[in-house]
Amino acid sequence: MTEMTMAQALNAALCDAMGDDESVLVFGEDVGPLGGVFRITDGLTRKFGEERCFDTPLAESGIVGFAVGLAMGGMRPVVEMQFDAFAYPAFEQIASHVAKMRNRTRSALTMPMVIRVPFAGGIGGVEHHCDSSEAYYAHTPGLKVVTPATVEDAYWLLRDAIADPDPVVFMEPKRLYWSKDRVDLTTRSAAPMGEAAVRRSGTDVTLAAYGPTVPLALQAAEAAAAEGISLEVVDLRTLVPFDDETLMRSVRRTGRCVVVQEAQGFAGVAAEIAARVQERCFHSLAAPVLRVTGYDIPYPPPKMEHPHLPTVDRILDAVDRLQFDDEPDLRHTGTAA
Amino acid sequence: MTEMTMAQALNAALCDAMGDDESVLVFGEDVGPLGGVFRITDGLTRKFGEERCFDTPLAESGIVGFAVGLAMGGMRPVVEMQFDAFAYPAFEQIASHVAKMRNRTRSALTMPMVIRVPFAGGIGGVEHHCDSSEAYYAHTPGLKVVTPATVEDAYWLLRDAIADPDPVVFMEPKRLYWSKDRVDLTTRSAAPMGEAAVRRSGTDVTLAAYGPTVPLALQAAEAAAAEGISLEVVDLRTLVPFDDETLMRSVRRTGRCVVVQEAQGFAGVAAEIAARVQERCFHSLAAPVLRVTGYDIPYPPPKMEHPHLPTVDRILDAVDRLQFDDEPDLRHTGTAA
Amino acid sequence: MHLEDLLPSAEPVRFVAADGTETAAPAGHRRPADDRLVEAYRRMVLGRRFDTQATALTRQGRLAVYPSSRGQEACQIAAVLALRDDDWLFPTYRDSVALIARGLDPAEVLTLLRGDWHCGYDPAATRVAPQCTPLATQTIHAVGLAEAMRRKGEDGVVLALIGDGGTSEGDFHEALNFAAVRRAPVVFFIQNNGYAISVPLARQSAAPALAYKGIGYGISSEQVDGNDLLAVLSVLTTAVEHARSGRGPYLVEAHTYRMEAHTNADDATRYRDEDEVTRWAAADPLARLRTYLMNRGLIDDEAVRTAEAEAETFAEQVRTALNADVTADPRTLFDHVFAERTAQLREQRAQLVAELDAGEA
Amino acid sequence: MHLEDLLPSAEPVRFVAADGTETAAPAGHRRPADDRLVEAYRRMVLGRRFDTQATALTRQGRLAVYPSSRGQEACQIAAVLALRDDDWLFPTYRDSVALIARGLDPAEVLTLLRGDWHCGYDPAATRVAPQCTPLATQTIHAVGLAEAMRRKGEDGVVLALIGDGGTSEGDFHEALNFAAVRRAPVVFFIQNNGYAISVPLARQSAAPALAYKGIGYGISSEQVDGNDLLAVLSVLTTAVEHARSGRGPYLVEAHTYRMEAHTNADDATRYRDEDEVTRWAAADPLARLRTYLMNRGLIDDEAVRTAEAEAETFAEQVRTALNADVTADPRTLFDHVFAERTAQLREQRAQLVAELDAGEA
Ligand SMILES: Cc1ncc(C[n+]2csc(CCOP(=O)(O)OP(=O)(O)O)c2C)c(N)n1
Ligand SMILES: Cc1ncc(C[n+]2csc(CCOP(=O)(O)OP(=O)(O)O)c2C)c(N)n1
Ligand SMILES: [Mg+2]
Ligand SMILES: [Mg+2]
Repeated sequence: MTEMTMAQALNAALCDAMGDDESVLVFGEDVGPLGGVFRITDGLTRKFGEERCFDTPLAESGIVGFAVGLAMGGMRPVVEMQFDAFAYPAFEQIASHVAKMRNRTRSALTMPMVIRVPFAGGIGGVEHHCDSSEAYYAHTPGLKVVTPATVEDAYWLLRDAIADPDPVVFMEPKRLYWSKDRVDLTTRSAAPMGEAAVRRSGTDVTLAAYGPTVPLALQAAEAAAAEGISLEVVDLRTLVPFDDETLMRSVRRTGRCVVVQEAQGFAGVAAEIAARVQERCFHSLAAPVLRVTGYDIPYPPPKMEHPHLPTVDRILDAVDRLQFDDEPDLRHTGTAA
Repeated sequence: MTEMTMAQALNAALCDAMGDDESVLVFGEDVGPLGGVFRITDGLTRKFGEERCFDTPLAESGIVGFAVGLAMGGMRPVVEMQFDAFAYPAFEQIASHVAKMRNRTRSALTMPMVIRVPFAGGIGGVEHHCDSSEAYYAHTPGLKVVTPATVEDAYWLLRDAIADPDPVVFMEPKRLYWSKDRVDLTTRSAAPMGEAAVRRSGTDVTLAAYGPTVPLALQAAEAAAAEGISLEVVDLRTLVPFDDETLMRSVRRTGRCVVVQEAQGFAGVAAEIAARVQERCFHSLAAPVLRVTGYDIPYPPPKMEHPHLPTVDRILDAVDRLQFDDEPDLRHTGTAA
Repeated sequence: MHLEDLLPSAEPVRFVAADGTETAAPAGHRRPADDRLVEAYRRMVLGRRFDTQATALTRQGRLAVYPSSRGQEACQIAAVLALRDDDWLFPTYRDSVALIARGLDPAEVLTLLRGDWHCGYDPAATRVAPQCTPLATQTIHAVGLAEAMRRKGEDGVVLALIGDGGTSEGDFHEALNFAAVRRAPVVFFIQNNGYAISVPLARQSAAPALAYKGIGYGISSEQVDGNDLLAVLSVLTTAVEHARSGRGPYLVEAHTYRMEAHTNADDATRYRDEDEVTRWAAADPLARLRTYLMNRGLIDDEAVRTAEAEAETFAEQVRTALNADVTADPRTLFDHVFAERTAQLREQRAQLVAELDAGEA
Repeated sequence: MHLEDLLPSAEPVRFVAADGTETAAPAGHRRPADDRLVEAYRRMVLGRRFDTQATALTRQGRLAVYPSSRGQEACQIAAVLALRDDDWLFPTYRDSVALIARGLDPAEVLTLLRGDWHCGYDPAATRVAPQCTPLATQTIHAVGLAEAMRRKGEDGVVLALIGDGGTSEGDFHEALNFAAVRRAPVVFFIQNNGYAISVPLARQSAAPALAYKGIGYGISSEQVDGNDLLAVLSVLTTAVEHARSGRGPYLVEAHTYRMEAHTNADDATRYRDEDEVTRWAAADPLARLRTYLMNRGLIDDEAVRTAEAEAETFAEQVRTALNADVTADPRTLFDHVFAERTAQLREQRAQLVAELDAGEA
C-alpha cells in the first residue's frame, strides 16, 4: 500500500501501459518535457523517449486526426486535450471519424485510442477551463465514456481504456487530481471498465454519481446517516456503456433515487439516468427521480463557482423532497408552473 | 391561402427578414447563386445582391466565427451549415463564443445570429449527411434551439429566430423540406418561439415530439384512434427554452407520456423530457415515461435507415406498454436485465 | 532548405500542350518513361468509361449519387501510377476512378454510393483509406498513418487527395503543419478543378496559386497542368521520391476542371456557363494524351481500339455487378459500433429482431 | 499583386541593434516620427511596470493568474500606437499591457484574472474585444468585425493579436483566408515569443518564418525584430495604412521573447535553460529604446526619471485598486445568459435565492 494522488495514479497507468505495449503513444500539447499542465505525463518522455511521448503542434483537431491515422496504422494513441473546452476544435474528428471509423469500415479499421479530457470545475479556473463536456461524447454512438472518482479507479480504468479495442473518452475530474489514497496497484481489486460500483450501501435512497460528484455524494450519505437516513452511493464509473444492472438493482431496493452531476442539467447524462431509472424501475419508485446538477449557465468565474456546484446541502434537500411521508411534493410537480 | 413546401416557407422567411432589416446577412456554402443545396436561399442573391447573401470560403468554423465578428459589429448573421455533421468543425466557435459572448461581456456584446442546420434523416443520404445533432446544442447554455414541424412554423419560427436578441440554432428537418401545406403568411396565428403546441388533443396518452417526428406522432394518433385509444400530440417546437407548462399540463391530464425522437436515444433531448416529466408529474403518472428513439448507432446507410427510424408501430407498441391494465410491464422494469 | 525549393514554379509545369503537341520540356522535370505513359493511357480510357458508366447508373437508380471526375483523369491515374502497392492512398468521394485504376473491385468501390453498408473495400488490405466526405479531415489521417508506417520500419509513402475547396478547411492547415514538423512522408495532392460545388476558386482563395501555401509550412511545393498526364505523373513521381527519401512532405496543386456537375443531383447551369465547359473540353486530358502518344508512335489505332474494347468489357462487368440488388440485413447495424455489443446495443438489437420476426420493421 | 509584395523580407526588419545603436535603415521602411518614439518609450516604461506589478500581485493572491508579456513591450505598445481610437483591437490573454497602453482601466483589465465576473471592460465602448483564451478563435472574429465596420461605412481597421503557437490552429488559417477573399481591413500580428507554454517554435512550425504563411492566402506579409520598437511600429503603421486604404489584410510576424514563464503558475525551468533567457535579456526592448533615444538626445535622465516616477504612481494605483476584495453576487449568474431569463433560469435562480436567504449557499 502506497499513498498517492489521482494525478500520480494516472501517470503510473500511462507509464505501465507504455512499458507493456510498444504501440502505446502519448502526445498532445505540453505533455513532453513539461509533463502536462497537470503533470499527468510527467517523466514519460524522459523514460520512454521523444518517440513515445511527445509534444505536437498546437491544434486539437490535428492531434485527434493524427491519432486517427496512427490508429489506422496499428498504434494505440493516448492523446491529452489540455482542458475540456479545448477539445471542441477536435469535435468533428471525434464525432465523424473516431466514433465511426470501425463502423464505416466494418471493423477493417479500428480506433483503439484514448482521448484524455481533464474536465469540470472546482479548481478556480478562469473561463473555458472548467466545462463539463461528458454528455457531448456520451451522446455520440461509437464512443465509450469513462470517468474515475477514486485513485485506484484512475489507474485501472485508464489501463482498461488504453487496452480497449475501441475509442474511449477518458474524463478526468480536475478537482480530484490532488485527492490522495493509499492503494496497492500490484493486485487488481477494482471492477472492470463498464461496471458501476456501490461505494456505500444504504437502504432509503440511491445516489447515482460519477467523477467529481462521487466524493460529494459520500459526504451527503455521511451527513444523512447522522439524521437517520440511509443513502446508497453508486459510482457509475463508465457512462458508456452504461451499467443498468448495478444501478437498477440498487434503486429497486431503495425505491428512491437522486442523480448528482456537476454539468449543466439540461440534456445532460443525469437526464439519461433519470429517464432510464423511471423506465426500468417505475413500479419500485416511491418518488420521482430527482437531479442535482449545475445550473444551465456558462461555467461561472472562480469567485462564483461554489454557488453553481452541487453541494451536500442540495443533495440532502433533494433527498428530503422524496416524499417519505408519501405526500406529493408540489414544489416539483409543476402545478406552480 | 397559398400552398407551399417547408423549403419555400423558410425561403420566404429569409426573404422577408432581409427585406425588413438591412442588418440581416445570409451566408455560407453554396447559398449564393446556387441557392443552397436544398434551395432554401434560392433567389436571395438575385434579390438582395452579393452584399446581403453570399458564398464564403469552405470552412464552417470560419463561417460561424465570421458571423460572431459581424454580430459584434451590429449585424444579424443567418448562416447555413450545409448538413448536420458539417457543423461539427464549428463546434468550438459555437460552444465557446456564440453561446458565451453575451455572458462574458455582461451583455456589452450580443450574438443575435441564427445558425441554420438541416438535420436528421429519412432522405436516403449517405454517411455524415443525416446526423441528429440537436442535443449537442440543447446541452450548451446560452444557445436557443428551435425546430419546426409544419410549413407555417417554418416561416414564423425562423422569423422569430432571426428577430431574437440571442443566438438560435435552427434545426431544419430535412425530410420535411418537401412537405406541403396551404398557409396564409400574411397574418400570424402560429404561437411565438418558446411555446409548444398541442397538434391533436387526446385523453389517454401524451405524445411529445419535435421536428421530424411530429408528423409520425400524428399518424400514430390517427392509428390509435382507430383502436379506440386517444393520443394527444404535443409539438415542442422549441427545445431551448423549454415549454414545461404546455407539456406538463397535457401529461397531468393524460397521466401517460411517450417521447418520440429520431436521434440516438442515449443522453438525447428525449431523455431530458422524460426526466422533466417524471420530476414534475410523478404523481399524475400511471406508467413510466417511455422513449421511442433511434438506436445508439451511427446513422445507417440509405438502405437501412428505415429500421433505425421511429415508426408508427414503435410508437403504438410503446403506448401499449403503458399498463392500461395497471399490471406492471416487466419488459422494461429491467428485472430481466 | 532554400526558399526556392519551397515555392512552386511561376507557371504550372507542362509537357504537352492542349492540342497534344509536345512543349519545351520544363526545366528540372523528368518526362515519364514511355511504357508508363502507354499504361497510363490504358487506365485513363478505362477510368473514363467507368466514370460515364457510373453516371449512367445514377439515372437508372442503381446508384444513389455519383460525383464524377470526368476531365480529371490525368490526376486520378497519375496519383495511382506514382505510388507503389505498399504506399497508401487517401481519396475523397470524387476519386472513385483512382480506386479503379488501383485495381479495386468496382462493385466494392461503389458500395457506399449504392446506399449499402459503408465503404465496401477493405482499407487495410488495399491500402486505400475509406473515401472521405468530411472535407480535409483525411489529410491529417494521412499524416498519422505515414508516421505509423515509419514507426514500423516501412518506407511507404502516403498520398492524400483533396479538392480546391477543401484547402479552406482548418484541418488542411493542421495536416500540412503536422506533416512538416514531423517530416512525415506524405504527398498532398490538390485537384483544383475550379469549383467547390457552385463556388468558384476566386471566392475560395486569393492566393496566386494554392501551391503557394507550402512555403508557409516549410513544405516543398509545385503546380502542374492537371490535364497533362505527363506533367502530373512527372511531378507526383518527384514528390513521392522526395517523401520516401525522408525529405519530408510535398504539396502539389493540379489545375484541372470538373466537366460534370458536382454530382448527378447538382445543376451546374445555375453557377457556370457552357462556354467555360466547352473551353475546357478542348483541354481534355484523355484526347491530349492519345494525340501525344499517336504523334510519337507509341500507340496506333489498333492499340486505341483494344483499350476501348477493354473498357467496354469492364463497363459491362460494372453494369452486371450493380444489377444485383443490394440486400442489407438490419441486424448488422449493431455489429460494428464496438468490438463487442454493449448491453444497450444487445437490448436494442433484440427489440429490432423481435419486430422483424413479428414482420413489423 | 506581385509575389514580392506577398513575401516578407528575408531578414526581420530592424532599425535599432540590440545595443541601442542605429543600424542601416531597412529599404522601403519609414522610421517613425521622433515624438511617437518618445511617447512609445513613456508607455513602455508604464507597461513594464504594470506587468511586474501584476506578477507581484499573483504572489499576494490578489490575482488568480497572470500571463506576463515582459520582453514583448515593443510589440504591445506598437500595436496600440499603430491604431486610431476608432480602430478595433483583438487581444489574447497575454496582451494586458497593450490594453493598458490603450488607456483601459487596469482594474477592469484585470477583472477576469481576479476571478471576478468576466472581461471587465466594455468592448463596444473601448473597441477592444474581450481578451481571448481559445487560441486563434479571435482572429476570425476580427475579420467579421472589420467587415461590419466596412458595411457601416467606417474606415476603421482591426488589429488581431496572436501568438506563435496559435498560428497552428485551424481557425488562424480560416481567418487569413476569409480576410484575403473578402479583402477585409485586418492586420494579423503574430507575437512570436518562441514558446507556446513549453513548446518551442521548432516543434510548432518548420516554416522559414511564420510570415511566409501570408503568400498562401494572397496576403502581404512582413517580419520584424519584435524587440525593436522602431521596426515594429514602422511595419505595423504600414500594415494598418495598407488595410485602411482598401488593399486588404496584412500579416506581420514579430520575433520576440517571453521573459517570464507562461504564467506565474508555470515552471519554465522544465523546458528552457537560463542562458537562453540571459541572451534575450541583452536584447531587452525597453533598454534598447531608451539607449537609442538617449543617443539621439530625444530623452535625457530627467525624462527617464519622470517616466519611471509616473509608472510608480500608476503601479501604486493598481495596487490600491486591487486591494479591494472582489464581491460577486451569485444572483447575477443568471443575468447575462440570455437577454431575458428563460423559465428554467428563473426557476434555478429562485432555488439559489431561496438557499441564499436560508443562508445555505
Ligand atoms: C466539412 C464539410 N463541409 C461541407 C461539406 C459538403 N460538401 C461536400 S463536397 C463540397 C465541395 C468540395 O469542393 P472541393 O474541395 O473543391 O472538391 P470537389 O468536390 O471539387 O472535388 C462540399 C461543400 C463536406 N462534405 N464536409
Ligand atoms: C484552443 C486552445 N487550446 C489550448 C489552449 C491552452 N493554452 C493556453 S495558452 C497556450 C499556449 C499559446 O502559445 P502562443 O500562441 O505562442 O501564445 P503565448 O502564450 O506564447 O503568448 C495553450 C496551449 C487554449 N487556450 N486554447
Ligand atoms: Mg473542387
Ligand atoms: Mg508564444
